[in-house]
Amino acid sequence: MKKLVAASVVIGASLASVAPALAQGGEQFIPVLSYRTGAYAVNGVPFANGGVDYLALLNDRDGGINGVKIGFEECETGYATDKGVECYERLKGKGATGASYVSPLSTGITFALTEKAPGDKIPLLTLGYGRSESRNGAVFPWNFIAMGSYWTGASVAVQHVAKEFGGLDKLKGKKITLVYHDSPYGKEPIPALEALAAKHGFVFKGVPVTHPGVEQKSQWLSIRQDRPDYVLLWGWGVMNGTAIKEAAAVAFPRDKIIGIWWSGAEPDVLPAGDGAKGYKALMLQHGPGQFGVHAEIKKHLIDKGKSLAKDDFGQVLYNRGLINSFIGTEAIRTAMKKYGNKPMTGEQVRWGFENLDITEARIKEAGFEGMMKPLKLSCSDHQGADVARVQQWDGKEWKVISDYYTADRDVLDKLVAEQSAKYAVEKKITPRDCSKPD
Amino acid sequence: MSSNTVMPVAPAAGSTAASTQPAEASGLAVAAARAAGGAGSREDRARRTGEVILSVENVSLSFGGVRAISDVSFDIRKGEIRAIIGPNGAGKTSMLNVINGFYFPQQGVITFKGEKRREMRPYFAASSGISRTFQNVALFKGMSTLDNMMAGRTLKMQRGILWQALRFGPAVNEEMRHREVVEKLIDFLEIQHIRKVPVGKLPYGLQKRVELGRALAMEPELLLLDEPMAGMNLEEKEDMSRFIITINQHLGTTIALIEHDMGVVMDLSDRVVVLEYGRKIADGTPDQVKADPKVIDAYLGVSH
Amino acid sequence: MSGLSFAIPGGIGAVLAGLMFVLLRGDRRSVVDTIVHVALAAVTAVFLGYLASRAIDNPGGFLEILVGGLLSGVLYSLVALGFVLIFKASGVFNYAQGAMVLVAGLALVRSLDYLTGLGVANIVAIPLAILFSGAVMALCAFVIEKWVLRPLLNQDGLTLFMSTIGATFVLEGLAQMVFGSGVYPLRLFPTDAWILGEGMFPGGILVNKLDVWGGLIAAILVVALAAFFQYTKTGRALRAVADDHAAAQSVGIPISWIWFIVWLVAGIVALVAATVWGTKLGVQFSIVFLALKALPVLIIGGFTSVPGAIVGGLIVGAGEKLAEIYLGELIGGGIEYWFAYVLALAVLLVRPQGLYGEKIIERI
Amino acid sequence: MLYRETGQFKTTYSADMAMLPLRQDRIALGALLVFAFVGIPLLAHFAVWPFGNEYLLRAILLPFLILSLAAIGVNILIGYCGQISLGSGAFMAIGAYMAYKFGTGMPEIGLPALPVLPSILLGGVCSAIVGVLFGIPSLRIKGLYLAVATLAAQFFFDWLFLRVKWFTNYAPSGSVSAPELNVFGWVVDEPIERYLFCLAFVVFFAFVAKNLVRGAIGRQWMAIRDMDIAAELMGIRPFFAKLSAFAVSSFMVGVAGALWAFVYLGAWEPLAFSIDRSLQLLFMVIIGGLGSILGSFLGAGFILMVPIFLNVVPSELGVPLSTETISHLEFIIFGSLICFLLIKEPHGFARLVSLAKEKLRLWPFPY
Repeated sequence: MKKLVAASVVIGASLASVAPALAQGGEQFIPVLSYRTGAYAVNGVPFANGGVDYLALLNDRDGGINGVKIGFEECETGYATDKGVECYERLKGKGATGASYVSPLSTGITFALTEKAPGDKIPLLTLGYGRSESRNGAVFPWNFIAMGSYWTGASVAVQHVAKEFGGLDKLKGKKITLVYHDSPYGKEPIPALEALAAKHGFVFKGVPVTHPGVEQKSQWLSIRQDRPDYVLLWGWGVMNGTAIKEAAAVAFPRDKIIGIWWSGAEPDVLPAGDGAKGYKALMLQHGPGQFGVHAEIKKHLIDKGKSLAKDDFGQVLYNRGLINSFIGTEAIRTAMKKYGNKPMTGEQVRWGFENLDITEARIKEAGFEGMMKPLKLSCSDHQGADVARVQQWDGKEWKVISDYYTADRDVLDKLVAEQSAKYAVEKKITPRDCSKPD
Repeated sequence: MSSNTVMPVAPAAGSTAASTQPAEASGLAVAAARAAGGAGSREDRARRTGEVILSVENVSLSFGGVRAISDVSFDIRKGEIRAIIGPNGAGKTSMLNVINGFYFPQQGVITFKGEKRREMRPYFAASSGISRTFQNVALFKGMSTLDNMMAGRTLKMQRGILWQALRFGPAVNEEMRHREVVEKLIDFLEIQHIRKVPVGKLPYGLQKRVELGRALAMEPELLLLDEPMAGMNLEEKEDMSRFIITINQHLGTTIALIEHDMGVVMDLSDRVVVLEYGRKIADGTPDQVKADPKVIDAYLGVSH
Repeated sequence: MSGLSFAIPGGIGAVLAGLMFVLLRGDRRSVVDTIVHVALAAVTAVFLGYLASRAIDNPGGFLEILVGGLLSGVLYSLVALGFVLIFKASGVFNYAQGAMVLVAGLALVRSLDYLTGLGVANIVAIPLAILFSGAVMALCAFVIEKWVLRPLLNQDGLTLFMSTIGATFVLEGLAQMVFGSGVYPLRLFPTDAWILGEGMFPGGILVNKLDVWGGLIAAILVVALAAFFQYTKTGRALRAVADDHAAAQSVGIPISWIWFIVWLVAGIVALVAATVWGTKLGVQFSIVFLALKALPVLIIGGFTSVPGAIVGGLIVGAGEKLAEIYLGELIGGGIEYWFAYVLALAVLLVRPQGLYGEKIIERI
Repeated sequence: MLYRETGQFKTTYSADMAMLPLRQDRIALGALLVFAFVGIPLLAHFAVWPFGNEYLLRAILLPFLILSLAAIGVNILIGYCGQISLGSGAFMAIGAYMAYKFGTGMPEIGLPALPVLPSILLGGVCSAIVGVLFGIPSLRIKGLYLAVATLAAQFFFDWLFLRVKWFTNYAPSGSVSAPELNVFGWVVDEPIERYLFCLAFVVFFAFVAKNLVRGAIGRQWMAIRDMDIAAELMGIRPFFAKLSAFAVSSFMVGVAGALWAFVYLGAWEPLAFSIDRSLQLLFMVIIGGLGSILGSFLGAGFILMVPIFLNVVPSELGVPLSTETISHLEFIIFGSLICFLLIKEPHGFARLVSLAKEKLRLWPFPY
C-alpha cells in the first residue's frame, strides 16, 4: 500500500514537473538531441560536447545571440528513433518560442521528424546527414541538410578513388564495395553510387553490417575473397573501429578504404592502433585541430571547468558539433535581422536558414576560419555546399591529402529531383515556387 | 508459470504415511461413508457392473532401458470400482498414464469402449470420456476453484473465440449453462466457501477435493483416481470415500483408483489388480487378492 | 556453377543429411515429427550441397571461411561456457553472462590503464589488473547470489531467467557508471594474421592469430574446468549440487557457498572471455550483445554440457560465416544474426535437449 | 467507507461473473472512460494545465496507450498462457510494415491502397498469422527453449524488413513513412485526434482481452500456463490453446505496432522494433503484473515515466543529472526493480492495487 502511494506520488510529481517547462522566460530555446551511452556513444559524446560548448560560449561571452539568452537542454536518444521522437516532443515546446531548430544527429530520427516538423513548424538542421533529397527546399521547406549530403559524399569518394587510379575513365571495370551500416543512414548513399556506377562503368557492390556492427568477420572475409579495388565505409559508432580492425585482420590494405565523414574521427581509428595506419576518410570541410573559436572556448569554458570536453577538445566530431551550433545560431541571427532581437519562433528561424549567408568574413569573425568554407542556403538549395576533402590517418593524426573535390551535380541533381518529386506525390505536397520571394 | 521442461517427480511421501494407518480405521471410514451415502452391499453392485469398458492387453512400457510395465493385461467393467495396488515403483501411475494416453506403450493394445487405441494425444482420451486426478495434486494453481472446475468443462464448450471476445449472446448463455453444472458439483463436494479462492492457497485436503471436482466436471465415463486419499486424515478420508461411492452409484461413473490404504481399497473396490515391478501378480475380488500369497509376499517383503 | 559441380556435392550433402537424420531421429515416431525431420533433412541437403559446390569452385576460399568461422565460433564458446557452468550448478539460465563479460573487461582495462598511467610496467600491471577484476567478479558473484538467487531459491526456471535479465540491466548501468562508457582498447594478444598454404591456394588461407589464441585459451579453460570439477573438493561438491540440490544440502553441502563459487567461476570465465573479446573489439558496451550470440550455441550444444558449448560454438561459427558469405550472396547479406537462431530452432525441433544435453522425459 | 460491497447481492450467475462485480469499481471505470474520452479532449481544448501542453498528449499519453496495447498482447502470451516471448518487437514490426503495405497498396497482386482502419487491422492479422507459425514450435519446446525460438523470429524479421525492399516500397533508404490517417473522411492529425484514435483502439481491445481471459479460452490459457500436462489430460488441446494465445497476442501486438508506426512515429525503420523493444515490453508486463490486464497499463505507464521522471525532476530540484548518468540510472532502476518484484511481488503493480483494494474494503478495520 505504501509502495503504491509512493509510486503514485512519483508519477504525479513527474507529470507535474513536465508542465512548467512552458513557463521558462525569454530564452531562445535549442534542444540538443545527443547520445552519450550505448553502442554509438563513442561518436555521440564529442559531437554533443562541441554542440553544447558553442552554445554555452555564446551565452557566457556574448550573453546569447544579440542579447537574447540561449536556453538549451540535452536529451539522450541512444541513436534510437522512438527515443529521438520522444525527446523531440518533450523539448519542442520549451523556451519562450518553442524549439528554434532541431539537430536529430541520426538519419533514422531525421526521417521520423521530417514527418512532424512541418506540423510543428520547427526546422531540422541535418549537417551532413539525413535525407539527401531534402536539398530540394521546394518540397522539404523544413529540412536543412547543410554542407553536404551522403550523395555528395559518395560522389566525392568516387572522384578520389578515380584520381588515385589516374582519372575517371580508369574506373571502368573496377570493383568498388560499400560496407554500410544496415539502416537508413548506411543505405542512403546507395542510389547515388548506383547512378555513378552506371555513369563511370565501375562495378558496385553493397555489403551490409547489422546494427550495432561488432560482428564483421564474414563481411571482411568475403571482401578478401572478392578483392574489390576500393572499399567505401559508411559506419557509425563501434562499427567504424571494428571495420578497420577487421580490415587489418584480413590484411585488406587500409589505404584502399575511404570512410564517409562520420567514419573519419579519432575514436574510429584509435582502437585499431597501428592497424588503422593509412585509412582514409572524407572531411565535411573541416578536420581536427584547434582554431580561433577553440581559444575562446578554452578561455570562457574549459579553464573555468564549465565544459565536459576532455581529450575530445579539438577532435573531428567535437569540431563538427561546434559547426553545427554555429550554423544553427547564425540562422537565428539572420532571422533576428529581419524580425528583431527577441526569441525567434521556428518559422522565423526557418526563414533565417533559407536566407543564411555565412561569408568568409563572418567565419573569420566567429573563429571558424580554417574549419569551413562560406555557406549560402536558399529556397531551392537547402544544402549550400558540394565540396569535401580527403584525410588520411598516419597512425597518430589525420593528414589532409587532397584538395577540395566538388560533387558531380549532373548525376546528383537528377536524383534529388526524382526522389523529392516521389516524396511530394506520396505526401500530396505541392512544391513551392522558389522563384517567388516569400 | 510452470513451463518447466521436466516435471519433477517427488517421492510419494504422503502415500507411505497413509498406508501405515491401521486398516481397521480406514475400513471404518468407508463403512461410515457407505452408511452416509446409503449404498447397498458390494454384492448388489457386482451384479450391476456390466460389459468391459476398457481392456489392457499385454502392455509393456519402458523409458530408455528401464522397464516400467511389462506384459500386463487386465480389464475394467462398466460401473465398477477397480483398484490398482502395489508397492512403490510397481508401475501403477505409469499404468494410469498409459490408460489416458499420456504414455504410449511400446507393446500391447488398449481398447476403450470397443475401440483399439492408436498413438494418441491425451486430449483424445479426455474427449472419449476418461478423466483423472493426480498423485501430486496437479491443479491450475493460479486459478480459482470455480475456474479450475470450469476448465474441466472445456470439452463441452462450443462457442468460438470471436463470440467470447465480445462476450455476447451465445457465449454468455453457454458460460451460464456450464456454470450451473459446476455449481451443482460445488454443492455436492461442499466447497462453496472456496469458490473464488485461488487453489494455490488451499490446504492439501481441499485441493484434492477440488481436483476431484475438476475431473467430475468433465462428466467422464471412466474416472481415474491416483491416490485420492494420500496425506489425508481420517475425517477427510471418510469424506473422500463417501464422494467416491456416491459418484460411482449415483452418476454411474466407472472408477479406477490407485490407493495405498489397504482398508480403503478392500472396502471400496469391486475388483483389485496387483502390480509389482511392472508385472501383474494378482487380479480378483478384494478377498481373493488378500489371500493371494504372492500379494502377501510383495507387501510384507517375504522372500521365497 | 556447372550443373555437375552442383549435383555431385548435392548428392553428398543429401547422404550426409540423411545420416544426420537417422542419427538425430532417436525413437520418436509420430507422423508430424517425420515430416519435420524429412523437411529439415532436405533443406540441410540443399544447403550442404550448395556449400560443397562452392567449395569445389574455390577450395582455398572455402577453407579460409570454414577455419575462420570455426575459430570465431570458439570465441562464442568462451562466453557460452559461463552459461553452462551456472546452468549446470544452479539451473539458472544466466542472461547476465554477457554483462559479466562487460564488467570484467571494463574492470580489467580501466585498472590496467590506471596502473600504466602511474608508470607501472606491464609485467606487474597486467597481473594486478587481473587480480583486481577477479575481485570485482567475486563481488558480483556475492551480490547476485545473496540478493537475487537466494531469495528466489526453488522458483521455476523462467522466473530465475527473468531475474537475470534484471541483473543484466543493473550490471550494465553500474559498470558504465563506475568505469565509463567509452571504447577502451585492450591489447593482450596479437591481432594480425597468418597466411597459410600460399603454394596450394591462390592468396593462401588467412588465419587470424587472435582467433587461434582464443581457441588455445578455450582449450586450456576446458581442461582447467574439467580438472577443477574432477580433482578438487569444491568441484566435486559442485557436481553433487548439480545432480540434486536437496540431496546435496542434506549431506551438508552449503548451497549458497557453492552457488557463490559457481558464479565466481563463471565470472572468471567471463574475465577470460573479456581478455579475448576486449582485444578483438575493444572493451565497450556492445560486448553485452555477445550474450545473444551465445544463446544459439547453448541450444545446439545443450545447456548442461561443457563439450556441448564448444561443439555448439564450432557449429554456429562455421554455419553462420558460411551462410553469411555464400547464402548472403543469394538472399542479401546480414543473415548471420538470425541464421544461428534458425539453426538452433532446427536442432530444437529434432533434438529438444541439444546435441549433448540430457534427454528430457515428461512425467506427471 | 465508500468502498463497500455490503448490500450488493448477486441474484444471477451472470451478475456474479461480470467483469467488475463491485458497483464502486464499475462507477470508477465508467468515470475513467468518460474522463479519457471526453474530459481530456475538453481540457486540452481549453488548454487547462497540464493538458494544454501538447507534450503530455503526444509524448506521454500516446506512447502510453500504444505500448499498453502491446503489453496487453504480450501479457496474454506470457502472463496468461505462460509462453515466454522475446520476439514481441518483431510482431510489432510485422503489424507496422504490413499495415503500411495495405495502406499504400500492393499493385503486384492488384490490391489498391486500403483506408487506414482496415490497413491497421490487417497488419494485426498478418502478425497473428506469423505468430501462429512461430508458435508451432511451442508445441514441442518449452520455457527457455521457446524464448530462443521467439528470438529467432525477432532477428529474422529485423533482417527481413531491412533486406526485402518490397516491404518498404523500394524506398532507397529503407525508411518508410505512414500514409495519411484518414478515417471515413476524418483526418487524424492533431495530437488530440491521434490520442482519441489510439484510445478507441486500446479501450476496445482491452475489453476484448478482458473478455477472453475471463472466458473459456482464458481458462484454457491459464490451465496450460499452470500445468500444461494436466491441462491436456483434462481435454484442453495444447495445439488450440497455445496457438490461439499466440494468435490473439500477436494480433494485438501487431495492431500496436501499426499504431506505433502510423500514429506515433510517422516514419520508421526496423530498428524501431528491435530486441530492445521486446525486452521493454517484457519488463512492462513483469513490472505491471503477469496475468493482469490492468497490470499491462500500469507497467507501460511506469516504464515510460521513469526516464522522463529522471530527466525532469532532478533538474527541477536544482541537481541536474548528466544525460549519461540518467541513462545509466535508468538501467539500474529497471534492473533492480525487476529483481525486486520477481522476489517480493511476482504479480507486479496490479497485485499491489488489488491488495490496496482489499485493505480499502475493510477499512478502517485491519481485518
